[in-house]
Amino acid sequence: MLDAIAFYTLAALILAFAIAVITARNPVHSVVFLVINFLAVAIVYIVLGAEFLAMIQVLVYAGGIVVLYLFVVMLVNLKRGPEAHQDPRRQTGAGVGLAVAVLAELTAILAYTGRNPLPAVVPAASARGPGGNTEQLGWLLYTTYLIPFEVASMLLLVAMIGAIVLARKVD
Amino acid sequence: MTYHLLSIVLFTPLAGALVLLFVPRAQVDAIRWIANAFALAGFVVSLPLWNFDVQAAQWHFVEKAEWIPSIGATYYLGVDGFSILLILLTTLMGFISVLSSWEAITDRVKEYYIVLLVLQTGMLGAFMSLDFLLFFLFWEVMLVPMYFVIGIWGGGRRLYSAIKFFLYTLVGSVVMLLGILALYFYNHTVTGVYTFDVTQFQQLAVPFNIQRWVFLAFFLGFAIKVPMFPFHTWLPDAHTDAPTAGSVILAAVLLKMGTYGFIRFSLPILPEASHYFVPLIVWLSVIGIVYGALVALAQTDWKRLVAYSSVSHMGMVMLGMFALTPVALTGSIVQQLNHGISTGALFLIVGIVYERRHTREISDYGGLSKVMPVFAVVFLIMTLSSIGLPALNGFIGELLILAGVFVVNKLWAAVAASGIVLGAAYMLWLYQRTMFGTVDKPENAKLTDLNLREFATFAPLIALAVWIGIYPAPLLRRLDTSVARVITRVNSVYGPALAKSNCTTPTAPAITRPPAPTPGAPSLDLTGFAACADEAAPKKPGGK
Amino acid sequence: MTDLFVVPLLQIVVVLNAVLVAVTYMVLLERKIIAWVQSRLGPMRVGPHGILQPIADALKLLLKEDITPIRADRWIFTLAPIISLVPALIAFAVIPFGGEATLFGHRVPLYIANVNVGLLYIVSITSIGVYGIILAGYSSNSKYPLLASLRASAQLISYEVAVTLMLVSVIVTTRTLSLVGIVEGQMRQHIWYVFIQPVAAVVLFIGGLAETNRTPFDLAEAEQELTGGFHTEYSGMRFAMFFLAEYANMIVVSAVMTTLFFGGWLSPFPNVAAAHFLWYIPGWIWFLLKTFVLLYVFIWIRATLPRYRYDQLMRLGWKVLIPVALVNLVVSAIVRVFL
Amino acid sequence: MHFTPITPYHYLLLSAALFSVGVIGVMVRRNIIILFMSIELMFNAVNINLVAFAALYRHEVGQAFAVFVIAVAAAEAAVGLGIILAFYRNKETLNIDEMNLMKG
Amino acid sequence: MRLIWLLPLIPAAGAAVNGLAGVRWFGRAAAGAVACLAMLSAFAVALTASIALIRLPPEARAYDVTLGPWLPPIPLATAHGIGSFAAEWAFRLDPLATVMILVVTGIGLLIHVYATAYMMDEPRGGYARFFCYLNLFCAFMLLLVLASNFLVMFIGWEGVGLCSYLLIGYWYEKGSAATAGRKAFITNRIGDWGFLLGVFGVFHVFGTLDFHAVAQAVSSLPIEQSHFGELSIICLLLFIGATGKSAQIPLFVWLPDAMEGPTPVSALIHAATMVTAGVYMVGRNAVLFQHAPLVLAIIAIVGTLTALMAATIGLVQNDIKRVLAYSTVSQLGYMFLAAGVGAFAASTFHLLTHAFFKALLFLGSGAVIHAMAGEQDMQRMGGLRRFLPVTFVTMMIGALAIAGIPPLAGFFSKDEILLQAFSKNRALWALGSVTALMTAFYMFRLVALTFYGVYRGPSWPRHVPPAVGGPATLSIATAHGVRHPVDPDAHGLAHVPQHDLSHGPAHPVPIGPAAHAHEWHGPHEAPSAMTWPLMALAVGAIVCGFISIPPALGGTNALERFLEPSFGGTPAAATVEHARQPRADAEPATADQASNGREWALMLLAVTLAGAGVAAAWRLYVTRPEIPVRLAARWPGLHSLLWHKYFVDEFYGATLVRSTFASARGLWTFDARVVDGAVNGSGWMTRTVSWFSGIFDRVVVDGLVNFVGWSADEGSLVVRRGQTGLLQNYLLLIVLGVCVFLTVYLFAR
Repeated sequence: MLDAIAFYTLAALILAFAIAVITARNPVHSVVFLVINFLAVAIVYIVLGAEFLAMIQVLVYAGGIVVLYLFVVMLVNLKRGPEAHQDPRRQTGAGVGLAVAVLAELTAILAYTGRNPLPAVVPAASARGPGGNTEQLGWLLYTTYLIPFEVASMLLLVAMIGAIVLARKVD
Repeated sequence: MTYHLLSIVLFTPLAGALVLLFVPRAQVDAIRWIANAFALAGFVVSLPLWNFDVQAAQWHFVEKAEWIPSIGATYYLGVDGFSILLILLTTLMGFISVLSSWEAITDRVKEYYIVLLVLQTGMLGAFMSLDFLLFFLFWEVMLVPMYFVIGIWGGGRRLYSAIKFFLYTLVGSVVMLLGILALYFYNHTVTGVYTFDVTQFQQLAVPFNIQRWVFLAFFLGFAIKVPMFPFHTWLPDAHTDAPTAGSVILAAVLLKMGTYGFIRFSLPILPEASHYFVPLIVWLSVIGIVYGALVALAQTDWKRLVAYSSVSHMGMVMLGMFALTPVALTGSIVQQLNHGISTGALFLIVGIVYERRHTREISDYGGLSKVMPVFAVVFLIMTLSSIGLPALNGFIGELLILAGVFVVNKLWAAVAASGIVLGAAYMLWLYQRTMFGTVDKPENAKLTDLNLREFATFAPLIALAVWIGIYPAPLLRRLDTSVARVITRVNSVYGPALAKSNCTTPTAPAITRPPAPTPGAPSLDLTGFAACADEAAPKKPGGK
Repeated sequence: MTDLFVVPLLQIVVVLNAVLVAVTYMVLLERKIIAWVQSRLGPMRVGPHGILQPIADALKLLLKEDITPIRADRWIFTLAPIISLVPALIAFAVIPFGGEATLFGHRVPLYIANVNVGLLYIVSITSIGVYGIILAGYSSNSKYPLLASLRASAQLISYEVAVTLMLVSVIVTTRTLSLVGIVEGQMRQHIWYVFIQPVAAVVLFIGGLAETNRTPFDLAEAEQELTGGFHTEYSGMRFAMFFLAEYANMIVVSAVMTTLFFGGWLSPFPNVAAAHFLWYIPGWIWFLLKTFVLLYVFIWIRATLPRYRYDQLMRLGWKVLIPVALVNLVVSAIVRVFL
Repeated sequence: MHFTPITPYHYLLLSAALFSVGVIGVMVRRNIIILFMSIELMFNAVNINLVAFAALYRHEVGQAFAVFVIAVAAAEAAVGLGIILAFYRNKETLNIDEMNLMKG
Repeated sequence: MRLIWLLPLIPAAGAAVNGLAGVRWFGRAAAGAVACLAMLSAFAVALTASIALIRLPPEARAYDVTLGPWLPPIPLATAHGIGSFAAEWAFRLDPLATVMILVVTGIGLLIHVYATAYMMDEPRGGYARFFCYLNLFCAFMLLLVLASNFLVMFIGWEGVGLCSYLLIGYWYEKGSAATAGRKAFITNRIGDWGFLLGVFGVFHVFGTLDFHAVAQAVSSLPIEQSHFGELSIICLLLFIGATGKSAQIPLFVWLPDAMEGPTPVSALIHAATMVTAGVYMVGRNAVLFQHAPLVLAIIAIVGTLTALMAATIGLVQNDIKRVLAYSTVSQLGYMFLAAGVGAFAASTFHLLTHAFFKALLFLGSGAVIHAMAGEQDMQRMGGLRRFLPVTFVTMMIGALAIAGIPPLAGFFSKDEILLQAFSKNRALWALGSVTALMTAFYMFRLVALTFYGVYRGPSWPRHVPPAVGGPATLSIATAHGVRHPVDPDAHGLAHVPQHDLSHGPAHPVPIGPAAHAHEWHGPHEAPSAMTWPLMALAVGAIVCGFISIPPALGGTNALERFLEPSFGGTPAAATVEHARQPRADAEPATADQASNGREWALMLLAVTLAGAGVAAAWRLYVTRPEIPVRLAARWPGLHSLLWHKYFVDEFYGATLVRSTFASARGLWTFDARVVDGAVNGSGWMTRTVSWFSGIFDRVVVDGLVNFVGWSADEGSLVVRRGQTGLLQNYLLLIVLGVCVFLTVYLFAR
């Protein structure tokens, strides 16, 4: 029962703040909502037994990436609102409609396949004992997925250099 | 073999080129330091190759990995004594040429060093490849950087020379590719396996009529690169117009590609055709020796003179190779190294004065001994090395070649030996015209002697020249198995003697049957071939 | 059920109150110590030797008018101090004040939670704190707070890199992320990790100074330049929250340092027989003592050192501490694997 | 009170919904920063999916992939925001509708 | 004796020290001391080794030392199956080598000492460089004589050639010196061509390159009496090498030019040691040559002709060193004559005595040149015997020795050669005797022109009162202006103060206090460092003949007996073999029989001829100096022929050199026009073809492509409306795609 309460509460929070992100007029507010959304997602991870990932979510996403967004929002001091100009060829309505249709279809598919019951989700942590799954995750990343891991690190390095080059003032 | 020495040697220069990509082009000194460091590192990592098992006849430091499985191409590296020496020569001359460019190149420095390092990898790869397609890849990889080196940093009619060099060599290599493909498909017909494995080709008994055509195809490719007599005209142009380092690399290493190809591919894979074409090649070589020397005598351009002397020397190398005796082949290989050392040094020498005076006309010099005494000594030593003075390296090669040729044909040896006389004539005359006499040009009076860096480029070459001249035994011992491998395959007379003296097991049976041109499809007697292959399979080195 | 809910709840209540009280007295302590350093007396009026001064201060702040600037972004203006304070407080959830103690017949752990990613938890939670500062600066809609907040957040992010990298090399030594596990590791090995990772301890301490905006890195609140920093526009309770957050953060840093490097609740000299009497002192007292010493150092430094210039600060962070951290990481890894 | 046990379907549904919200965000908004944030939402939707299955199969592969997703997201944010800043410096706008240099 | 391998190394070390450090840092004294010390220790080692060798019983007088491998063995076919081509760093000391090392180190030492004073005017670096070369030369020469196989010998062979090149071209700023050096080297190279081929032939026939092994192998082979077989070819090729090194016809042209080098060099290299290397080589392979009598005949003829021709040229030359050079060529011819008639011991004996007196003569001439401040033309000398008493006496001894006046050294050795020649072929003997006459003549012509008569040289400052002959000659001398009309570079302008300091007491001319430091003050005796070697050599030239007094004079032919083992058998046996040759003289001449009467007669004749030559020279150049001028005027053709050295240089220049250069230029043109032209022509062809195909390409092929492109362009105008540039519109399509896919998935599953 507890897990159900937790899930629904968190789901509600996540969706609510997600909608808040895309509807807020002030980008700073969007950012704040995004942070809260991410924190909620982090809690979902904990519920699902992925503590390490949760911490990474908070540390990297909430504490790192979104700060970057906040910085950019504050640096970009707009003279006129970004939403001021609208291209007449935009198909906003169709887009929303299609997105909703996709969601509906996904729901339908889930409902359709949901007839084959799956076992309830048990947090992996409880199965792994007190040590948690951080160690297992580490093993996985540094053995099986070593090369993807290195590639990802290289990607980050390149992105870092790229960001520096892009953001530098051209004299 | 978990010990990827060859790959390390091969890719160190390339790594340098990659690192250089990320250095800002304005930081010229940093670029130079990095390039020199990597070139030196390339030399240093190649040094362990020297200590290979001299007695063992198999390939050393073998590395094999899939490359293009669908056509049977592999990343197959392996070396024997012969290629190890050439690799060491390459890494050394590569470093020296990079070092020598410090002040000579001021334009597009970054690109220059990158191109030079890529070239280095190409040359090393060609010497290491045991896969024919891989070899061809590296062979072509060399071409492009050299083209840029001549075309961008050269002097005189550099574009003309660069294009000539490129097209001429390309024509040869395209024909060579046809030969490679012929072997490839023939091998598939016989064994049912698609492979470019050179060791496999070396065990193949190709019918004579195929051999003949494939030999001609290879001949065109390699002879242009050597270059042999009628195909040599790109060389003086390319040498003359290339920058110093380009000339050095060209003379010291690139020309060896052709001779390397003959020894590694033409002779062992196509033994009967090699026999068949001996008179043609020998006469071209002998003509080349005398012709190159005579034309060198007529030159007024210092660099062009050295270039024509290259033609003469390489004729000597080819002559030794196609005498098909162990002594001459050993001499031929030694002479390749010697040519790399002494002609490379001679081009460096021209580069030194060219950098100071910006002219290559011999008549613009004179009396330099007075103003540049150290330079004069270095030049003298290298001149003597080039004309084969005993107790210097050049003599060992020429002696072995002529001794090996003499037992085959006295006339060849007599004519070829006259090239030595002419060699002394043009080199000493050059030396006299530039170094002796009074300093009659005011520009020459102010010339500075070698600085430490320049001397450092020569020091190893002088040391090598003396060492090879006085105590060549370690060098020659390293060639025993390579020479035995080729000669047992191509000249059965020496089989027993070589087997006895070197304790080796030749990798392939000697072809003793007379050349039997059987037209039509090759025999598909796979059982017979399998037996042959079994016999030919490299055995454990249990000989000793 | 009691173990699951009641005990933690009690723990939370105790710890929170203790921390808040401690923070208030930290202020007093700081004022006193600085005064003594400067040959003054410090607060003397409220209570004997000013011992009740914190209470007076708290009452003053609570009763003061809470002003919201007119052009401010109201919601965020309110939210910012909360975002600052909350992470500082919940970070205490994983701090092990001691081992286990028997209390009313229950074996009660002297920590709220032994999370297996405890160290990571601390890092991530404190990284949230930066929002408080940025948002405070932004929402004040005023020049100085905005500049201060940008400075502060840049500083925090910069030093966070060095600190996190350094923590990684510490983890290489400890081989666990659990803070309790780290203390137990020091117990097993009979050595404080400060002796294994001295460089890390120093860098982490410097990073801690920077992350808490303390002298000599207190540029974000440089009165001379920015009239008080990002909380210029704040007053009353919301100002108090920033204040609390800063001091709470100091305590967190000290506590974490104690745990990582100074043996946490362990008594010193475990293998010196003559010092065995020290065992009779409970572990949590040891812990508080060590933390207090570190806090004293914080204040001491504030009383001693001048402020850095901004470019110096950045240079120190990026060009000194991060390379040092990287080298330390590599060395630690090599030592770990090969020795 | 009785709830059906929470199965992966629930998480999938949550994930789908979150993803759709992200898509709508991208569709509707014209501030490119908000667009980016919407994309981050979609990343999170994917991550929830991955973690849910990791919990289902009791194996950390899903989490490992989530780690990679986060890494990629970080790279994307860094480069993307860099581009935004560069663009803003030139055009003084963040409106996606004005970013049409490549249009046909 | 075990340390004979040190012999080449000691001078090599001296050369290394002077070459690496001396050129830059040593003063003159240090450089000279290093070089002389090296030679002194080499001489000591040589002496010790020789004494040790002589103490051994005659049949055991050979000692081999192998240092290590040089060329490791590699299989190679020979005439008798597959052999093994190899060479070792191996040395062999036997009687022949003993004689040679003593000559090289002993005379070398004296010349080194002499040179320390002679070269004093050189700049410091050049001085060290000179001694570096000189030491290096000795090292290579010792290597040559000690070698126990052909290849090691060849190293020395070419090495001495190199040093000769460097030393001739020592004054490299002088064009003629540099050219002479190059000429020497290249001419030698032509000889080396033959030598090298001969070496290969030796390997081909015998499968080894070791002298001893070859000698043993060859002694079992038949003598090629009448046919020109492979042994003969080998010997001929080797002899070609010897003609190059020892300046025989046709390769003698380089030696007179080599006189461009400093005089000590001429003495050491071009008189005493290097040029005898060819003789030595023939002697070293005596057994081999004895198996090729036809080649021996060629050698004898070539030797005789060379001797005669060089002597005739020497009759008319005026340059003091050139006369000596042609004399050297002539004497070398003698040695080959001896070798050619099988008298290897006699040839070696003459080599030894010649080394002494020719070195003496050259050094003496050096002293004269020194005294005349670089003047080499004898016509500008005269009457010098009073200025240079020591030089005069020693040179007179040398001249007497070379002329063959008993009991000086030349008499014995030359007489031995003529005796052996007489017993083989009277024609050779006759030509040899004529040569001996001419030798005596031109040597005393030299002495007369230099030391007698009136002083004809340039003047020197008047306030220095010349002791003798000065006033009489001054009027002649002034015509020549100042001091150095011939050789300004060598000595003149570099006449620096040290020169005066170096020879104070020996100076016969009193130097006035006002004498200008840079002025030359008349002919003067050389310093003691130069006169002492002269005296030592003079003693040698007197006594060294006594080591091999022929039996006819009551001696024992000690040297010949000592050398026997080196020439592979007893001289008697060799002589007998030769006696059986059809072309040889019918009368056998054995040592025992010693038809003393005939020998006495021959000696008397030789002495008479020598005396006649001396007398003629005396008459023509001392008492009646106007006769030679008249003779020259009477036979201008002959005089011109001799004066121009038979036009050999001109002939070579016009034929060989010119044709080589012409063919070089021709081939270059051929290369540029035809060979390269073909390449460029094919390039041009390709370009022409490609131009046409380019047109085709542009019009037809490209037109087609452009049409496709054009239609695509037009078509895209319609399609591109869809590309709004709005990101969301593209996304819309993606989502639409997802939607469609899901729909299909949902319903069509």
